[in-house]
Amino acid sequence: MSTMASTAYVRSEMVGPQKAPPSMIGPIGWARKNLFSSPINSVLSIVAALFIVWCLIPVIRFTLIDAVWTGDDRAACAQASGACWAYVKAYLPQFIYGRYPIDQRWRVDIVFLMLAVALVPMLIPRAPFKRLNALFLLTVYPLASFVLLTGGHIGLRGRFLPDDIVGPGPVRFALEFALVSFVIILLVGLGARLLGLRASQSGSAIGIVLGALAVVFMVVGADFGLVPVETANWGGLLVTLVVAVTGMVASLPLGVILALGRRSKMPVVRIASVTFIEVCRGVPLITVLFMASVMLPLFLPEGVTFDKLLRALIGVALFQAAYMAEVIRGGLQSISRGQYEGAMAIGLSYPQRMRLIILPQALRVVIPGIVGSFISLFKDTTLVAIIGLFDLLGQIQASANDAKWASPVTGITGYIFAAMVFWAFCFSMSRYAAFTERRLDRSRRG
Amino acid sequence: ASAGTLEDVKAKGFVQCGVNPSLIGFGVADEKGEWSGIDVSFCRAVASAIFGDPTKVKFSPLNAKERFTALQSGEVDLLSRNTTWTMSRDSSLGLMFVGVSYYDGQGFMVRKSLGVSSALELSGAKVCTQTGTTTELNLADYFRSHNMPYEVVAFEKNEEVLQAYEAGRCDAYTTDASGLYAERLKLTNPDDHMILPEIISKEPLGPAVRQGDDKWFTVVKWTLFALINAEELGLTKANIDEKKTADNPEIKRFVGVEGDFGTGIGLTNDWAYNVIKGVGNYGEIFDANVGPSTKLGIARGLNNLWSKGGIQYAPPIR
Amino acid sequence: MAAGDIGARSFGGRAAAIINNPSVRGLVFQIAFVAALVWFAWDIADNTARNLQKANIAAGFGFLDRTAGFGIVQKLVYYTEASSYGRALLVGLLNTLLVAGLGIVIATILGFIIGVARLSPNWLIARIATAYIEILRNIPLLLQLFFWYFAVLRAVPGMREKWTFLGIFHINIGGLHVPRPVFADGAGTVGLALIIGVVAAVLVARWGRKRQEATGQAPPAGWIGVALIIGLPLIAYFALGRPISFDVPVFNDQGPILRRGFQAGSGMTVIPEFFGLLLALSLYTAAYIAETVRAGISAVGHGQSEAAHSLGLRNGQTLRYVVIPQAMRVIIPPLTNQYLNLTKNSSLAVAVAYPDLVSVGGTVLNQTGQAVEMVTIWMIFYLGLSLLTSFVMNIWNRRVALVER
Amino acid sequence: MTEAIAVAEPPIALKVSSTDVALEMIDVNKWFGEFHVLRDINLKVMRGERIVIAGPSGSGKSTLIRCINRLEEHQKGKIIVDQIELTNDLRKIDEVRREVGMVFQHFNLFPHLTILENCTLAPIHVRKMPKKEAEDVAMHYLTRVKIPEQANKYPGQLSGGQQQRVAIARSLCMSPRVMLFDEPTSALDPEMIKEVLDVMVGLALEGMTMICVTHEMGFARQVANRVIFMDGGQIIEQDEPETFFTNPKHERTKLFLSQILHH
Amino acid sequence: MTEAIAVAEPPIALKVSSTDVALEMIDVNKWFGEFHVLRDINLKVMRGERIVIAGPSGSGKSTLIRCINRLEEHQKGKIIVDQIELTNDLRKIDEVRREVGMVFQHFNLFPHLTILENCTLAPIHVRKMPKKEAEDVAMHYLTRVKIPEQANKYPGQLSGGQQQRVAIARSLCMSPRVMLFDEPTSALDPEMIKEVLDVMVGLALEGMTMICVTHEMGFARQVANRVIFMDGGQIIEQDEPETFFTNPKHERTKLFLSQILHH
Ligand SMILES: Nc1ncnc2c1ncn2[C@@H]1O[C@H](COP(=O)(O)OP(=O)(O)OP(=O)(O)O)[C@@H](O)[C@H]1O
Ligand SMILES: Nc1ncnc2c1ncn2[C@@H]1O[C@H](COP(=O)(O)OP(=O)(O)OP(=O)(O)O)[C@@H](O)[C@H]1O
Ligand SMILES: [Mg+2]
Ligand SMILES: [Mg+2]
Repeated sequence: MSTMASTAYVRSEMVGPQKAPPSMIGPIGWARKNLFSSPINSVLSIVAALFIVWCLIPVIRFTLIDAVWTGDDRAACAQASGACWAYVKAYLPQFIYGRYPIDQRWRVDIVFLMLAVALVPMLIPRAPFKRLNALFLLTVYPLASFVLLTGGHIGLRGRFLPDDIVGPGPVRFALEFALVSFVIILLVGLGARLLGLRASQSGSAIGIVLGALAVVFMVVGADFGLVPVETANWGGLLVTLVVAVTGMVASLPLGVILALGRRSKMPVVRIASVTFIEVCRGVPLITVLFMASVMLPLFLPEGVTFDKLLRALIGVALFQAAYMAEVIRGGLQSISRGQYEGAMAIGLSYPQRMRLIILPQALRVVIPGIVGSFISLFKDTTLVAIIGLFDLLGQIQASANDAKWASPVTGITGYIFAAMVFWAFCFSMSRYAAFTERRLDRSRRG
Repeated sequence: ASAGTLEDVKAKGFVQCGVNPSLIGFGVADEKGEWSGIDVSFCRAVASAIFGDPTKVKFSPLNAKERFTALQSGEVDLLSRNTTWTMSRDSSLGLMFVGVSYYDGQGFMVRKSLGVSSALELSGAKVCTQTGTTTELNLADYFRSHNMPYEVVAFEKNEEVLQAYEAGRCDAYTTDASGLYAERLKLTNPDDHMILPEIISKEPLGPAVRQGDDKWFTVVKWTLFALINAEELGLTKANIDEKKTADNPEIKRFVGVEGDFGTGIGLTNDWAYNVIKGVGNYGEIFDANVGPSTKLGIARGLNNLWSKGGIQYAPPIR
Repeated sequence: MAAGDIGARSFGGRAAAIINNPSVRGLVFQIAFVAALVWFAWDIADNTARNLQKANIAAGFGFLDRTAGFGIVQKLVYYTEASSYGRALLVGLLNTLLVAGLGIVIATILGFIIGVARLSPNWLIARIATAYIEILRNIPLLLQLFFWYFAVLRAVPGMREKWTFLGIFHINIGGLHVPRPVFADGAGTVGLALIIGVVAAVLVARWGRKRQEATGQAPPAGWIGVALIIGLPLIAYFALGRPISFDVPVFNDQGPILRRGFQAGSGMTVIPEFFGLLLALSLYTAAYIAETVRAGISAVGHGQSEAAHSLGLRNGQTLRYVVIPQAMRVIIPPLTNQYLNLTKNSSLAVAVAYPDLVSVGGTVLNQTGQAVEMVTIWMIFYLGLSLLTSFVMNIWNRRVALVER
Repeated sequence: MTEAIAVAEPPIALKVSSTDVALEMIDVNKWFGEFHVLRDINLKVMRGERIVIAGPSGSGKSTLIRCINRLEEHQKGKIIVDQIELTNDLRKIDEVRREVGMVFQHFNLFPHLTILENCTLAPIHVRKMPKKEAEDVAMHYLTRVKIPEQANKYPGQLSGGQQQRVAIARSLCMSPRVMLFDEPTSALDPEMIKEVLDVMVGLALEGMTMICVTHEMGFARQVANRVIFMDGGQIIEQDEPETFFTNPKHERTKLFLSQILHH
Repeated sequence: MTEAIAVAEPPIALKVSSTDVALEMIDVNKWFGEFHVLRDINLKVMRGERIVIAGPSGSGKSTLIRCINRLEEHQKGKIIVDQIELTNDLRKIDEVRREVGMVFQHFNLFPHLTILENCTLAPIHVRKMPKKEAEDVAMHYLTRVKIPEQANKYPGQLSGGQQQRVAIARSLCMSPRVMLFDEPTSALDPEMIKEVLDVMVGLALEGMTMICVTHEMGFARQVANRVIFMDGGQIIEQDEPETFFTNPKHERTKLFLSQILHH
C-alpha cells in the first residue's frame, strides 16, 4: 500500500470548460456525427444523396419544369412530357363537387364550412365548449348536412293506416308516429312499473328519444324550398368526405356498443360481438362493399330499396365499427379496476358508470387510435370507386378519359393530384394523432 | 310496391331509371349533371308517356355488375343501360326485355399501325375488355370457334380498360361496336385507331323490366313501339302538333284523337303524342345521340326502319 | 350462485326480487337478444329466398360445375374456357395466394431494411426511410396500385419490342418472359436430388452447430449447404442426360405486325398486372412493416446492446443474438396483422385486371347471379385464413412470452 | 410509520347504540373459485361503533369489507346492512351502496373530473340532488377535510394525502350511515398519513359508524371500540383495543402484534 | 445503506503490481456536443489495483468508465488498456472489450436467455469456446456468486440482487483482466445490496483489477487501494481510502463527504 502513496493527488486549479474541437460542433460536427461517422456511413451518405437527387429530379421535372399550366383542352397537353395541370384546373370544381348542380354548390360549401368551423375548435385541446361542440357535430350537423346536400323534404307517407281514414302523406305519417309513440310510452311505463322503477323517469328517457326522433322527421320531411339533388350526382371530394365522416360518426357509437358487448359478462352478447368484430376484420373491405352493393338488395323485402351511396355507407360504417370496437376496447382495458369499483361504491348504476366514469376516460385515451383508424377509413373510401361511386379518385379516373382532355399525361396527372390531396389529409391527421399521443403521455405522467 | 310499378311510379311522381354513367351516346352525364344518350332518352320517353313530362325521371348510374340486382330489388323501375337481351337473362335473372332499342354487335378496335384489317387476323392477340359482361363470353366463343389462341385481360371498369389499351397492354379492345365508337373518342388520337368490320355477336340492346308486372311491361314496351311507329309515320317533335290535326287515321290513333289505346294501358290517350312531343321519334333520338352527325358518327345500318333496309319494326297501334 | 332465501325477511315481493335479480335480467335480455337475432336472420333469409326465387336463381353451389366460358389471363393450374366455374375460382384462389405469398416475402425484406434504416445513425438514410414511410402510408393503396400499374405499363417497351437481361429474361408490356421448364423422364430424379440436397444442407447446418458447440469453431456449413443444394441437382441433371429442357420464349420480329413480339404459348409469361399489384402491395405494406420493425427494435433497451458490446460481441452478433430475438417478440404479432392486411388488400386486384379470387368471383357472380354463394366463398376463404393465422400466432405467442417473476 | 398517532391522544369514548344494529354478517362464506377466502364470518356492528380489522396479508380483510357493499358477492350466509339483506336484488344492492361509503387504498378518484365534480357526481346522479345543492354539500365536506381551495383542480394535481381526503369527502357527500375504509393510508408517504388519519379521527368523533382495515395501531388504540383480528379467512380474535394490544389471547395474534409493533 | 459493510471488516491488503500497468488515461477529454464532460483526465491503474470513483451526480463518473471500454468515444487524449490504445480501429476495440468486463447499474441481463445462456453467450461467440466448456465455466462462476441453482431460470424470475450477481458472473465468464462497475448496487433494495457487495469483495480478494463507481463508502474503505473524487468532469482528488475519508484536502471533497456520510 505504501506503493500507492505516490498516487495521492489534489487538484490545485480547476480546468474550465473548453470549447469542443471543431470536429464536434457546428455544421462540421453535425455532418461528421450524422453523415460521416465511419467509412461505411460516408459511402452510405453519398449513395443516399445521389439516390435523393436521382429520385427528385424526374419528379420535379415532371411536376414543375415540364408541366403544362394553362390550356383549354387536350391540345395543350397532347405533346407535353410533364404534368397537365391545366386539366386539373379545368376539372377542379368537378373533383370537389362531382356533378352537383353548379347553381346549388353553395350548399356543399356551407356543409364544408360548417364542418371546418365545428371541427377545428374540437381538435384544439384548449378550446372551450367541447361538449356543446361535440353535440353540434353529432346531432345538428349531420341533420343540417343531410337537408342541405339532398334538399331534404323526403316524402314521408306513412305505412299502415288505411287510405280512407287519411291519405298517404306527412299527416298520416305524423298520426302514425304519434300513435306508435303513445304505445311505446305506455309499454315502457308498464314495464317500469313491473320492474319497480320510477315510471316517470324511464318515461321521460323514452320521451326524449321519441321527441328527438320527431324533430329529426320534422326536419328531414320539411320543405325548405331546396332543389332536391340526387346522390347519383354527388361526386369527388364531397363523396369522399361524406363516406369518411359518416362512416366515422356512425362507427363510433356502434364501436362503443360492440366493445362493451365484447367485454360483457353475458355469453350470448359476447359471442355475438366477437363474431361480428372478427368477421368484419377478417374479410377485405371490398367484399363488404360488394356485399352492400349486390347482396343487400337481396336481403330486403321487395320494394324496399336503399340509395346506392347509402348502401356503401352502411357497409363502410359496419366494417369500420368492428375496427373502432377494437380500438375502444383497448381504451376500456386501460381503465383500472379501481375506477369501476369507485363508481360502484358510490352507487352508480351500470349505464351511469359507463356514461359518467368509464367511457369519458376510455375515449380520451383512444383519441390517437381513433384518428389512426380514421386515416385508414379515409384511405379506404377510394374503394367505393370500385362499386361505381364517384369519390375523388373515381371522379378523377372518369374525367381522365374525358374526350376533351384525354392525353398520355392526363391520367397520371390526375393520380398525382389525388395522391397529393389524400396525402395532405392523411398526413395532417397522423401528425395530429401523434400530437395528442404526446399530450396524453405528458398529462399521464404529470 | 304491392300496387304495381305503374301505380308506384305515378304515386311518387317520377320514373327511376337505371343507366350507364359513362357511355357516350347511350348514357352519360356532362359536367353539369345533364344526362344524354339513347338509353337516357328512352327513360325520358317513358316519363313523357306517363306524366306528359320528359323531366319526370331520375337516373341511377349503374355498373355492369349491379344492374340486375338494382332492377330485381326495385331500386330502379326500368333498366335502360345498353343491356344485351339473352335467353339466360330472360330465364334466370328475372328480367323481361321489352324489345330492342338498338341492334348492336360486338366488335374490335385496334391500332391502325397493327396493319390488321379483319378480326380473323387477330390470332394470338391480347384483348382487353370489361369483366362481368357478355363480351367476355362472346370473345371466348369467337376465338375458340376460329381456333385462334388469344389472351384476355379483363378490367372492372371501362376507364381502366381504356387506359390499359391506350398504354399498349393489348392489341385489341372489344366491346359492343357502339361502345367502341364511343370509347375511341376518348383516346388521345382517335384517328390512330380503327374498328374492325367483323361483328362477332348479336347484341340486341334493349330496356328491361322486372318479371311479373305485365302492366308496367306493356307501358314500357309500347313506349318503345311508339317511338318507332312515329318515325314510320313521319311524326317528329317539331311537326307533331301540326300533324295532330291531319286526317290520317293512323296518326289520329297515334295522337289519341281516335280510340282508347292510352287508357287501355293505364295512361292517358295522348300518351304517344306526349312521348314524341317530349323526346322526338326513334330516328331523331338516334341521330341526336349516335348518328352520323355526332362525334360518334354511327350509321343507321340495322337500326334503320324495316322499310328503309334496317330491321327496326314495331307492331302497329290499332 | 344460489340466491338463498330471497325476500324471506326483507321488503319487496318475491316477483320484484326475481325481476331485480341481475342474473335473471341477464338471462331475459340474452333470450330477447337471441330471439331478435334469429328473427333478423330469418327475415333476411326469407327475403333472400323470395328474391332469388323471383329472379329464378337456384340457391346452392351446383353452379360450380357449370362451364365458365370466359378466359383467365393467368393460371397456375390447367384452365380453359371450357372448365367449370369451380375451377375458375380455384385459379383465382391460387392467384391470390401467389401474389399474397410473394408480396409478404418482398414486403418483409423491404420493411426490415427500411425499418432498420429509419434507426440508422446516418441522418440522410434515416430521413429517406422516414419520407418513404410517411409518403406511402398516407396515400390510398388503390391509388398507388393504379399509379404503379400504369407507370409500369408506360415504362416498359411495347408489345413488339423487348428488354433482355442475361439473355433469358425478357421484359415488355406483355410481361416478363422467361423460359419455361419442360420436364422429361428423369426430371423427377433431379427434383429428388434437389430435395436430398436441401435435406443434406439442413443436416450439415445442424452438424455445424454441434461442431461449434463442441469445439468452439464454426465450420463453413453455410457454403457447404449452398454447394449441396445447387450441386446435387446439377450432377443429377447432367448424369441423367438433361431431362429438363427449357421452352424458350419465341420472339418474332418478322412478318405482319400483329405476329411480331412474343408468341403465345412459348416460354412462360409473368403478366404486368401481377407486377403492378405485387409492387403496390409490397411497397405499401413495407411501410407499415418498417414502422413495426422500428418499434420492435426501439423496444429493446439501449442497455441491452451496451451490455452485449461490453461483453465483446460485435455489432452483427449483438443484433443476431441479443437485439433481434428480443425485437421479434414485439414485432411478430403486428407483423402477422400486416400479412393478413396484405392478403386482404390483394383483393384490389380487381382494379387492375389481375384475376384473383375476388376478381374471378366477381365475374362468376355476374354470369350466374349467385351472389350469396359467391360472397360466402369469399368470406370463408379470407376468414379461414385469418382464423388460421391467429390460431398459429396465439400458440407461438404463448411459447415465446417472456418469463416473469 | 405508526408513530404519527400512537404517541399522543387518549382513546375516544363515545356513546354506541346498544340496540340499533348497523350491520350484521351471519355465517358468511365466500370462495374465489376453489379457494375459500371467508369462513363463517359472524359480525354484528352497532350504530356508532368503530371497528378496526387487522391481520396478515391475504387473510381476507379486504374481501370482507368489499362484501359489505357488494363489490364482491358472498356465496353463503347473510349480510344485512341497515335492515336490508344483500341478495341478488339489484334494487337492494343500490340501496345498500347508497347507505355505505367506501374509501380505497388507491383513492380511486375519477381523474377526468374536478375535485368538486368528483364529490357532486353521486349526489346528483344517484340521490337526484339539484346541482347547486350538491355543490354546497360538497364544499361543506371539502372544508371539513380541509381542502376547499382545491375544489376546481383535478385529482392528478393533488398529493396522495389530499387525494385520499377528497375520497373521504366524496363518500361523505352521500351521507352514508356506515363508512368502510380499506387500508386508506397504506399507499401514502409517512408525512401524509397523519393528515388522513386526522380526518378519520374527526369522523369518529362525530359518531360515524366505521369499519376500517388498517395497520395503524395508534389509530386503532385511539379510535376503535373493537379490534378484529383475522387470519386465514376467519375472525381469530376480537376485543377492545386496550385488551387486544396489551393482552392478546391467541398465539397468532401475539405473533402478528409482535411483528407489526416491532417493525 | 452504507452500514452493511461499513461496520465490520478491516481493509484488505493485497499486492499490487508496481510495474504492470493495466490501464492508462492520458489527458483524456470528451465532449457531448458543446458540453465538456471529461477534462484532462489522467489516470494510471496498475494491475491488481482496486479503484473507487466517487463524486456528485453528473460529474462524469459513468462517462469516464464507459470511455474505458469504448461505450463512449473520447475526443482528445489517449486511453491505453492492456497496452492497446483505443482508437477507431474496430479490431482494437474488440480486443479491449474482451479484456474488460463491465457491470451496469440496471444489470442489463438478456431477458430472453436463461441465466446459463446469458453467461455462455459471449464465451461461445466471442471466445469461440465449446459449449460444454463454456457451461462449465459459467456454472463455476455462478457457484461463486452463489446462485448455481438458478441457472435454468430466466432473469425475470430473479430478484434484483440475484440478477446483479448473474451480471457479475456473466462478465467473469469472459475472464476479463479489468472489471468496471457502474453503481452496481444503486438500483437494489437494501437487503440485496449486501449480497452483491459480498461478491465484489470476494473478487477483490482474488486480486482482480477493479474500477468501481459507487457511493458505498464502507466498500471503498474495505476494498479500495485508491479513491478518486471527481467533480465537473475532472479528477479533484485521489488518495488512499483512509486518508481520503479522514483527511480530505480539497474543499469540494470535504463538502461531498460531509453530505454522504451524514446522510
Ligand atoms: N378476485 C380474486 N380472485 C381470486 N382470488 C382473490 C381475488 N381477490 C383476492 N383473492 C385472494 O383472496 C385472499 C384474500 O384477499 P384479500 O385481498 O381479502 O386479503 P387482505 O387481507 O386484504 O390482504 P392485504 O393485506 O394484502 O390487502 C388472497 O389470498 C387473495 O389472493
Ligand atoms: N449521451 C449523452 N449526451 C449528452 N450528455 C450526456 C450524455 N450522457 C451523459 N451526459 C451528460 O454528461 C454529464 C455526466 O454524465 P455521467 O452520466 O457521466 O455522470 P455521473 O457522474 O455518472 O452521474 P450519476 O451519478 O448521476 O450517474 C451529465 O451532465 C450528463 O447529463
Ligand atoms: Mg387488502
Ligand atoms: Mg452514472
